[in-house]
This record gives sequence, structure tokens and C-alpha cells, in this order.
Amino acid sequence: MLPILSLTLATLFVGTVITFFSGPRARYVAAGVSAAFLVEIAVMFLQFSWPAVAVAPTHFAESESYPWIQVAWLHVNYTVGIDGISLVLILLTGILQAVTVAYSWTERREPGAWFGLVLLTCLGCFGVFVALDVLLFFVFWEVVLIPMFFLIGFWGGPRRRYAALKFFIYTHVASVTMLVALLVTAFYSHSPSLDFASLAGSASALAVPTQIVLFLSLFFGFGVKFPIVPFHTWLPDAHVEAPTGGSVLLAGLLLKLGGYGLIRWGLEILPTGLAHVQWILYAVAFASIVWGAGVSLAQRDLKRLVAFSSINHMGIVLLAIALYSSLGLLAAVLLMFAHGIVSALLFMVSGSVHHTFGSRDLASVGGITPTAPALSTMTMTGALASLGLPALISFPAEFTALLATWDKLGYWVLIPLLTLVVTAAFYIWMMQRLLFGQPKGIPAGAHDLPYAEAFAMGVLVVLTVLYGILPNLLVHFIQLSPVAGLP
Amino acid sequence: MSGPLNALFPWAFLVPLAPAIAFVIVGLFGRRMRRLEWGGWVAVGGAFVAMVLGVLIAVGEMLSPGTYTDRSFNWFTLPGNGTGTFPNGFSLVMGTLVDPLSAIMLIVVTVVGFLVMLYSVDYMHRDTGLPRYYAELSLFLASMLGLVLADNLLQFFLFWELVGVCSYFLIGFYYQRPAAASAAKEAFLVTRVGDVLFLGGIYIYFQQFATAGPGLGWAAAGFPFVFHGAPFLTLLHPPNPTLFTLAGLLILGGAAGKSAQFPLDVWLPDAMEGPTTVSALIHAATMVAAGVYLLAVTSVFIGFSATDSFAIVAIGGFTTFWAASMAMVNRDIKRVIAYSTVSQLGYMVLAIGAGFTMVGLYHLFTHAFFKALLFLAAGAVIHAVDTQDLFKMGGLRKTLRITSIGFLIGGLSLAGIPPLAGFFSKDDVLSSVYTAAQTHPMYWPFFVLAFATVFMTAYYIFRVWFLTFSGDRPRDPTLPPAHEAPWTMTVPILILSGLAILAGALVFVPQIGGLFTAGVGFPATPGVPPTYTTTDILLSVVSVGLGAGGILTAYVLWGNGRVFSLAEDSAAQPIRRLLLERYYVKTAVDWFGLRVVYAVSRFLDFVDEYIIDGTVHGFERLFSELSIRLRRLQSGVVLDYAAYVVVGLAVFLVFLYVIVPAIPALGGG
Amino acid sequence: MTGLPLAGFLALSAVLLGIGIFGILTRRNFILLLIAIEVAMNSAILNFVVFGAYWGGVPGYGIEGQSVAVVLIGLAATEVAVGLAIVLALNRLRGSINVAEATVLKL
Amino acid sequence: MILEVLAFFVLAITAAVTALAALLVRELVHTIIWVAAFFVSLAGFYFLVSAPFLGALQLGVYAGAVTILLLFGVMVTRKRIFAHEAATGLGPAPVALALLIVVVLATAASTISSSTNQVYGFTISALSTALFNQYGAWLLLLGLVMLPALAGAIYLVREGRE
Repeated sequence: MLPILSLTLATLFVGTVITFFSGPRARYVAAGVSAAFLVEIAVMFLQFSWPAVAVAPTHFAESESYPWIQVAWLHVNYTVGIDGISLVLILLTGILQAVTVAYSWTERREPGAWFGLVLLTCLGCFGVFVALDVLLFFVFWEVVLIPMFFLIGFWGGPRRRYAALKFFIYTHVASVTMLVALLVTAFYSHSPSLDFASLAGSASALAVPTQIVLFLSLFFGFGVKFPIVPFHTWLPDAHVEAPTGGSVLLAGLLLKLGGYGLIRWGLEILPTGLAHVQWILYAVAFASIVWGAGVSLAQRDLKRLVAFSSINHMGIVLLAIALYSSLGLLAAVLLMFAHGIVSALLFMVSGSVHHTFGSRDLASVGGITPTAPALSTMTMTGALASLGLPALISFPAEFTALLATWDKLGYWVLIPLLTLVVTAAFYIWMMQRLLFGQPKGIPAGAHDLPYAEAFAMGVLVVLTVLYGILPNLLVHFIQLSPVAGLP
Repeated sequence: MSGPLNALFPWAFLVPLAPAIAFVIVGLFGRRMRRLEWGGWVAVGGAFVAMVLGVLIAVGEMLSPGTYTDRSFNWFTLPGNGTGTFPNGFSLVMGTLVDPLSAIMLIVVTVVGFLVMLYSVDYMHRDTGLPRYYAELSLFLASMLGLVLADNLLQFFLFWELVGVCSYFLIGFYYQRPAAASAAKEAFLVTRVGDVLFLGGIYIYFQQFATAGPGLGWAAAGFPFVFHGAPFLTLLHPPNPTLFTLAGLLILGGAAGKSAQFPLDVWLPDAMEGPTTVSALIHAATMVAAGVYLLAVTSVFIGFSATDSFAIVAIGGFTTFWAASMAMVNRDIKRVIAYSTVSQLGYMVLAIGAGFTMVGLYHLFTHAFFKALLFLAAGAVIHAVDTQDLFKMGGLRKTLRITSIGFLIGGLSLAGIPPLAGFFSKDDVLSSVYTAAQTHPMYWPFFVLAFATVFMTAYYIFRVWFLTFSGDRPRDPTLPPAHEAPWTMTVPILILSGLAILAGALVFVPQIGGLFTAGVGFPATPGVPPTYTTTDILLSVVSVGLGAGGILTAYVLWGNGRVFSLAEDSAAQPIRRLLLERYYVKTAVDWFGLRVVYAVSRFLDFVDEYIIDGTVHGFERLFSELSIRLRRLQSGVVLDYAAYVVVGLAVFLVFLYVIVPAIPALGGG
Repeated sequence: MTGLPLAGFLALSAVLLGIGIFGILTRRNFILLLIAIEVAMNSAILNFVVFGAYWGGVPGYGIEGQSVAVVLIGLAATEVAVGLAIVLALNRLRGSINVAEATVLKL
Repeated sequence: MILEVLAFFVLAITAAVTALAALLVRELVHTIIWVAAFFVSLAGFYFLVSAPFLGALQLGVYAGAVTILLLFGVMVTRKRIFAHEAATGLGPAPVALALLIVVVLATAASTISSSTNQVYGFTISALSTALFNQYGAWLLLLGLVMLPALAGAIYLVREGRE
């Protein structure tokens, strides 16, 4: 079988290096790398589904493993593999990498570094999604952090240093907690190696209190990335200051790392720990859902609004994961994909509004539809998709998530359900202020979207509709390799 | 079933698909067409195809009643893993279901849809943003037809949301007017409340049916209306009556949101900010009827609970009266008709609650035609004189002859004057509630309210007619000279006039009446076509008398250019104020939104920024202070370092020899 | 020789260490500091010797304690030599051997 | 037996007192005398536990060489030999800290048992055999440390570094 995962990693790595050193031509290299990445993703999908080459749809049928660091008490392997969950998130990575490159096609400031860092972020995310070894996973996890720090800190807004530092400290503290918890799991359980499979096999032998503590540490480590209330305040600041491309990757991919990590390294390794502290996860998820929606309603800055709505959506993802059911897991992965696409779209909208009209303040810019009809259409699609309109991408996911919640938790479903009204309220109100009414705050010479941005957003809009109408395209793959033991 | 037209049933999906294709064409290429009206003709074409096919399918259903269902498109599949709630998996199917009920709705939606599209071509020609209008209207038509042909409850919900968002866009069509944008927002949010309740109801059904029995497969398949070749009614054995009642109330909430029933009625009058065509199609004939349709579809569940039935009767009966009262004083021609719509929807809900589902649908059927007629006629008036204020109009019957006749027919039908359509269906509603009240005495107050509303209905609609058309000349001399509308507008008015006259009597044709009796999958409730016992005749006479009385009152007060004004010191003034202010409900809703929801949200934002993030900054300050203090330890004096070493040694020794022996867990004790 | 408990020696060693530590903490004169360090050092050497003596009957022990003590005495002497060299250098460079005033490593 | 106990106590008190005196007296030259007495008393202990070679070493290296070195240091750094050392406050903290360590260690010492009450002596030849065979590497290491220390000491005190 073709070692497609290693091949992809190599492609991305070489592509990133070349991009860094190709200066003004970096965008062409980046586009080429993105195209190659998409082709490789297509091959992965084929391996999973085309009968002639498909392997049996078991867990990580595609994994490749080579010894990396071998000493008496430590066996670290280079192990990569994918299952349906990672496959869907890898697809998201490929899509977002391509559209980010397209959106920032006209980036003039240090284009080599810009595109290089964008590719590096995606390389890290891809690595996280394929790594099946604690150390490898951690390395990729940290690889994501550094380019994002520079993307915010160099290309960001006026308070970029503050935001970048805050982002870095928060996520770094979290990732160290996570690493320690994973290593403790491995060593305390006398796992023969740091591989996912051996960890998953041996962790159940740990004493229950140990498992609970370890799971909580992991939850904190991954939760900050989600982000969970009350460890969320880095997110709005990071988003407000980040450049548009950075925001897209931050919301679209980095938040998903938390969800993916919690599924793969939390739920699958320490299910007993999860089972004992489920109520904490529920409480945090409900708090995030209500908090994100409630605070969004008060926002005047478009980007801040979208950022807080991300907290709301990721709260639903957390809830779905915490349910520990196959329905919930399906919903969580679907919702992560949907949120990746939709939040990317909405952050692009915010970016375009900002540089077309010079401000994102909903109180000072309004009635943009006659000036920028295409931008207005994108905004509507994004907002409607985000508030869960059927036939757009989020609906199947949210529907399933709430169904799974009702199935497990009964009347508690009222909390996310009623929050849907608030979600609708702040998006609809945002549209009323930004798109409708008499034009105001429109500078002379403002024009509709440039081609690059229109293309990037157009792709996302098409995907929003496509996956909304045909969600089975995703569900099929998520379900190909069910997590063992889930009810 | 093997009628000549049944071969068309597998192609039923083309009915919503035709306007959907029109939507895509107009949406993508509308702005690039050389003349913007061409997009309109594309939309009209889509609607025409849908109408021809829809009516043919309905006729096929009339000729050989039966159920055809096609569940070939798996929208969303979850394979089961043998455990959990759905051991055998779970799938959402997008199917089509052709049965008598959907045939009725097909006729209503496609016919009114096509006529409104046709009417739009000239009515809207002065507006900018035509491609957007036609695209959205086509999308609405497609979604509404998808809803009508929905094969299961989840698909129903999906299209239910889509028609809601189309309604949102079309209300906000004149988006530069703040009132329109605000009304669109209000409509979306209020119906959203209903949608969320509806979704909650669906979830309860999921849990109830997924637990055991044949209902398990039914829930896993997304609640198909026809399951294993049998109506789903046969599967019903409510496991938990309390939850069932709750689910019924939630579904009623959803229906109330969509059909603008009390207390979620506040959005519909404001929705008149949209173009009149939109009001005619969406906010009179089709979308608002979806709530009633939902109640009809789910009446089999809801009917099991006496509480639910009473709730439906109460909401329907009260709304009937409530909305009619506000219609009596309003001076905006469209808003009066909108209140009338709310009131008439109340009649339908009332009938369904009383257990006569098909009677409710019968009224839906006739109402769609005469209410669309009223709106289109009102649209022709607005088109001609460019105002909606009744008190500026007058004497228009001379110039707008066809329109005035159309409005008159619509008004008579609404007032329940025989032999027009409204007479049959409204009387049927009243007599069915009367019948139900024999066994449920709690229904009597609502019967009385509904009966009183007959008078009010006739009064307010003829107040509009007299103010608009009678008299010699407009009250406001600055109005532009009116002229009759072109054929694309008058033809729909004429066709709808014909339907407003005939639709009620049509059910006496056995084939058409059969649609209302052969309820497949639904309880074949009696009542359609109406039968006339002595009591019924008596009721009819009284109600026609009330209607005529209403018309007469309107004539006395407003006829021939008269303007009735209530004395300033009249005891009725406070009531008039209350009605004009819409019982202050709108004020309360706005207050709640701004002063409660938004205030809470601002408070949360404050907490987020200053307390949560403030704590974070507090830690930041703590650590920087701490590091400034700790830095002083690094003095450079060797003795200080020696002291640290000694302190460290002391701590270590104390730990080793004092603490460790004291704690069993560390190996001491 | 019998009768003396090991604990007595160890307690004495502890007392000497305490005196040394006390000197290290309080004296500012470099030479006194060196002396204090020597006191502490001697308490350690005493420990080695005493342990060596009392565990001498156990094969492999005993001789080890004394051997280490020899090495340590050598080391201590070296340390004093280097320390005094530093004292001289400090005195010449700063005119004072007060350690509290010597706060930088390089002049 | 009694004699030994008596010797132990006398020596112990001498050692403690001389050590304290060395650190407390205000004249540096007196300090040197006290510290010499301290070194001698420790040598007494070594003879007491049958380690005469170490006693000799203690007398030679500590009481002899180190004391002289310290005296040199005092003489070189003081203009007047019998200059008073500036008084430094005792302070409660250092005393308390030292006492804490003493108490903890002394308490811990009481729990340590010896293998026997019998003290073993070793002949000088046995010790030297062990030192040059078994622990040869240690001596080598000591030499390696001493050489650079010597060189460093010379480097530090050489002329012309101003």
C-alpha cells in the first residue's frame, strides 16, 4: 500500500521550506502545494472507499510505523494512521489551506514568510490528525503553535503583541498539561510504547482515581483550545488582532485540534475517566454554549461576534463528545467540520468588511448590500449556516448533536435548544445592522469583493450548500471506522 | 390505485424541482440577463410547470385516491452498531408522499404560487433587485412544495425552516427601509421560537418511539407519514402520556409560530413591510398555512390528549377574536388583511383542535384563494395610488373596476355570505366546533368568540372596501390619478375571484370532496363536504345574519365616503387606543428584547471582559509583581546564596525526617 | 573500645554542622567564612570516620569511611588554599575582605 | 570504659566550645588560635575511635597547614595584626535555622543504629593498601582537583593584575 500519509507530510514539509525562500513567488508555490495536498487527500479517500484498493474499514488500517527513539524504558515510534474521524478533519485542513492561500493571494507584506507560515500551520494540523504516538503528536501540536504566534504577532492588528502572547501562553500551558498527562498515563500504566494503540490498551489498567485525574488534566489541556469557559478569553483577543488568514486557520483548524485531541487521546484512551467526570464536561459545555451565545449578542465588533459564536458552537461539540455515544461522536465530528467551513467563511467576511469599509464596527458600518452585493450574499450564507438553517452544512450536525443530547440527558437539551433562538437572534441582528438599512459609513470608492477573496469565499459557500444537501458524503466516512465500545 | 394519471406520481419530485431550477437560474444569472424581467418570466415558467404537474397529480389523486410514496433518497444515514438508542441505525430520508392531503395543498400552493408569480411581473417592474425577488420567491415556492410533499416529519421540519428563511428575505425585500429590516428580523426570531419548540417536540417523539415496539423503526426512519405500507396511526401506542401531551404542546408552539397564533402572532402584521405579492403568497395562502398543515398532520398524536386538544381550541378560538378586534381599527389596507389572516388561521386551528381536521383544511383551502385575492386586489390598489393608508383613498371603484369587484368577492367570501367559498368552510368550522362543544363544554367560550368574530370580520373587511372604493373621490386630493392594472395583474385577480366563489362548493363534487374524506394516514374525520341538519341550518342563518349585520354596520359608518370618528370623550376611546396599540404586545416584545435580553447580554459581556478576563489580568499582575520581588533575591552577595542553600537544606531535612515519617502514604507512619 | 554509642558522635557532628552553618550565615569576614566552612566540613569528616569505625566489622565497610575521610581532608586543604588566594586577590582589588560587598563576579 | 566516655564528653565539649569561640571572638588572631584548638580536639576523636592515621593527618594538615595558611591570610589582609573584626549582629533567624537543623539531624541520628558497639581499628598498612588499590581512582581524582586548584591559586595572587 502507498505510504500516502508520510508522502503527504513530506510534500507539505518540502513545500513549506520552498515557500519560505521563494519571496514574491511564494503564492504560486503555496498554491501548488495546496493542490498537491488536495490530490493526496483524494487518494486517502480513495483508499478508504474505492472497492478495488480499499482496506477493511477497521481502526487505523492505514497506519505506518517506524522506530524513532528506542531506549530501555522508552519506545517512541513514528506512527501515523487515519480513521474516518481524522480523514474528515484532514479534508477540512486541505480545504482551509487552499482557501486561505487563495484569500491572501495579494498579500504584499513578506509573502514568503506569510505563505510559509500558513503552510506550516496546516502541516502541523495534518500532523496532529495523523500522529498516533504521544511524542509525535505533541511535536506537531507545538508546530501549530509557533506559526500562529507569528501570524498574529507580525501581521496582526494594533494590539497584536498582546494578543499573540496571550494566545501563546494560554495554549502552551494547556499543551504542557496535556503532555504531562499523556506521559504519566503511559508510564504509570507501563505501556510498552508511546503508541496510541498500546496506550489505549494499557490505560484501562490504571486505578480509577488516577484515570479521573489524568482525564481532567487532558480535558484542561484540550479544553483551552476549544475553548471552554472560563479559559476562553484568549480567543476573542486573538481573533480580533489576527489577520484574516490567521483567523481562518485559528477558528477553522486550531479549535478542531482540541476537539480531535479530546476524542482521540481523551475519550478513546481514558473512557473510564470520562465516565466519572462526565458531569463536569456537561457543565462546562452548557456554560460555553450559553455564555458564547449570550456574549455574542452584545458585540459590536463583527469579528468579536463571530469569535464568541465559535465558543458557542464548540460548546456544542464538547457536549456531543462528552455524551460518549456514537451518535454524539458523529455529531461532534460533523459539527467540527461544519464549524470549520462556516467560521472560516464568516472570518473572511469580517476581513473583507474591514478592508473594504475600513471598520468592522456594526454601529458605524451598515447597509452594505447595494455597495457589495456579493459580500452581502456570502455574509448571509455564513450567518444562516451558522445559525443552523437546514440544507446548509451545520444543520445535520446540530440536529444530531441535540438528538444525542436528548437521548442521553433528557430535558437538559432545553439549554442548547433554547440557545438556538439566541444564536439566531445575534446573527439576524448582525445582518440587519450590517447588510440592511440605509447605507452608512461607506467610504467613497468602496467596491465589491476582489476576485481572490470572492473565489475563496465562493468555494466555502459552495461547500456549505453541497455538504448541507448531501451530508452523507461526510457521515459515510466518519462511520467507516467506529470507535470501539461506544454505545 | 391505477388511475390514468397515477403514472405521474413517481415524478412528483419535479414539482418542487421546477421552481428550484428557476431559483438557481435566476439566482446565478439573473443580474446578467439583458432585461431584468426575463428572470421574472423564468420564475413564472418554473411556477407554471409546477402548477401543471401539481394540479395533474392532484387530479390523479382525485380520480383514484391512494397513497404513493417514494423514499429513495437517503439524506443522512447513521449505521447502527447493535446498541444504544438506534441499534439498527437511523436515517433521514428525503422522499415524496402523494396522498389526498398533499394533493389539497398541491393545488393551493401551485395555483396561488403561479398566479402570484404572474401578477408580480408587472406589479414589481418598477423595483430594483428584481432577480433577487424572483430567485427568493422561486426558492420559497420550491421549499413550500417540498414541505407539502414531505414524506416524513423531519423532512417536513427541514423545509419548514427553509420557507421561514425565504419569508425572512422577502419581508426584508425593501431592506433599505429600517422598518422592513426590523420586521424581517422580528418575523424570523418569533417563528424561530416556534421552530425550536417544534424541534423539541420531534425530539420527544424520537425518544418515545425509539424505546420499543414497532415505533422504533418508525423513529429511526425519521417518522415517515406512511410506514411499511400502513398509515403510521396504526403504530401508535403512546408509551408516556405526559410526555406525549408535552410533545403535542411543543408542536402546537411550532405551529403557532408559523401560523401567527397567539401569543406568537406579533410578527405577521409587521411582515406586511414586504411586497404585497409576498404577503399574498407567503403570509396569506401558503406559508402561514403550514402551521395548520402541521397540526393536521400531527393531529393523530395530539388528538390523543384532551389537554392538547383544549390548548389548540383555546389558542385558535382566542386568536380568532383577538386578531379580528385589532383589524377593526387599523388604517393600513394590508395590515387589516393581515389581521384577518391571523383571525382566519385561528378558525382553522380551532377546527383541528375540535377534532375536525379536514374541516380545518377545508377552510385553509378556501381561505387561500379568497385571501390571496384580497391581497392581490389590495396590491392593485396600492400599485395604482401608491399609498396604503385607507383614509387617503376613496372612490376608486370607478377607475379600478375589476379590482373593486375582485375585492368585493373576496370580502363577501371572507364575510361568509352564501354561496361564496368562505360561507361553506366557515360555517363548517362553526358547526364542527358546535358539535364538539356538545361533548366538551369547555369549548363553549371559544365557540362564542368564534361566532362573535363573524360579525367583526364582515365589519372590518367592508370598512376597508367602503373606505377604498365607495364615495366620489379620494379623501387625499394629492393621490395620483388611478388607472386599472395591466392584464398580468387583472387575470390573476379574475381567476382567484372565480376560485373564491367556487372553491367552497367544489367539495360537493364527489372526486374533490373525496380528497377531504379519504384521509390516508389520517383519521377520516367527518364534516367535509358539509352536511346540513336543522341545527346546522340554524347556525348558518345566524352566522349569515351576523355577517350581513357587519356589512350593514360598515356601510352605515363608512359607506359612500362617510368617515366615522369616535367622539373624543367616548367611553370607547381607551378600547380604540388599546386596539391601535395592538394591546401593547408589540411594545412589550420590544421592551423584552431590548431591556431584558440585550441588557442581560451586555451584562454577560461586562462579566466576560472585566471579571473573567480581569481575573486573567490579575494573574498577569500577580506574576509580574512576584517576579519583581523574586528578582531581588538575586543580590550577588555570596552570603545570601549560602543562606538559600541552608534554607533549602533545612526544608529538605524537615521534609525527610519530619514530614515523610508522619504521612503513611509516603512510606512513613 | 566499647560503650560509646554511635548516636553520640552523630549528635556532636550535627552540633558542629549547626555551628558551621551559623557562622556561614552571620560572618562577613571572608576568613571567618572559610573557618565556618571548615567547621562544617570537619563535622562531615567526623561522620565518615565514625561510621567507618562502627561499621568496620561489616565486610566492605569501615575502610571505606576512612579512605573517604583522607580524600576529604585533602580536598578541604585545597579549598582553603584556593579560598585564601581569593581572599588575597579580593583584598588587593577592593581593599576589603567583606563578602557582603563583593556582589559582582568580575571587576 | 568510663575513661573513654569521659574523654568523649571532654572532647565533645571542647570541640563545640572552641568552634563557637572561633566564630564569635572579635579578634581574628584569637580566632586562629581557637580554630587550631578545634582541629586538635577533632584529632582526639579520631584517636578515640581507633583511627590514628586520620588523627595524625588531622593534626598535620588541619591543625598545622590549614591553621598556618589562615594565619597568613589574616596577616596579609590586616594592617594591624590584632585588629578587631567589626561586630555583626547575630540575628534570630540564622540561629533559629542552625538550631532547627541541629535538632532535626540530632533526632534523626538517634534512630541510626550501629552494627555493633565495637569500634574497629585499621592498621595504617591496611588503609594505605585500600587507598592505593581499591580507591586509587579517588586519589587520582584528588590529585586532578588539586593541580588546577594550585594553578588557580597562583594565578589569583600573582602580581600585576590590576
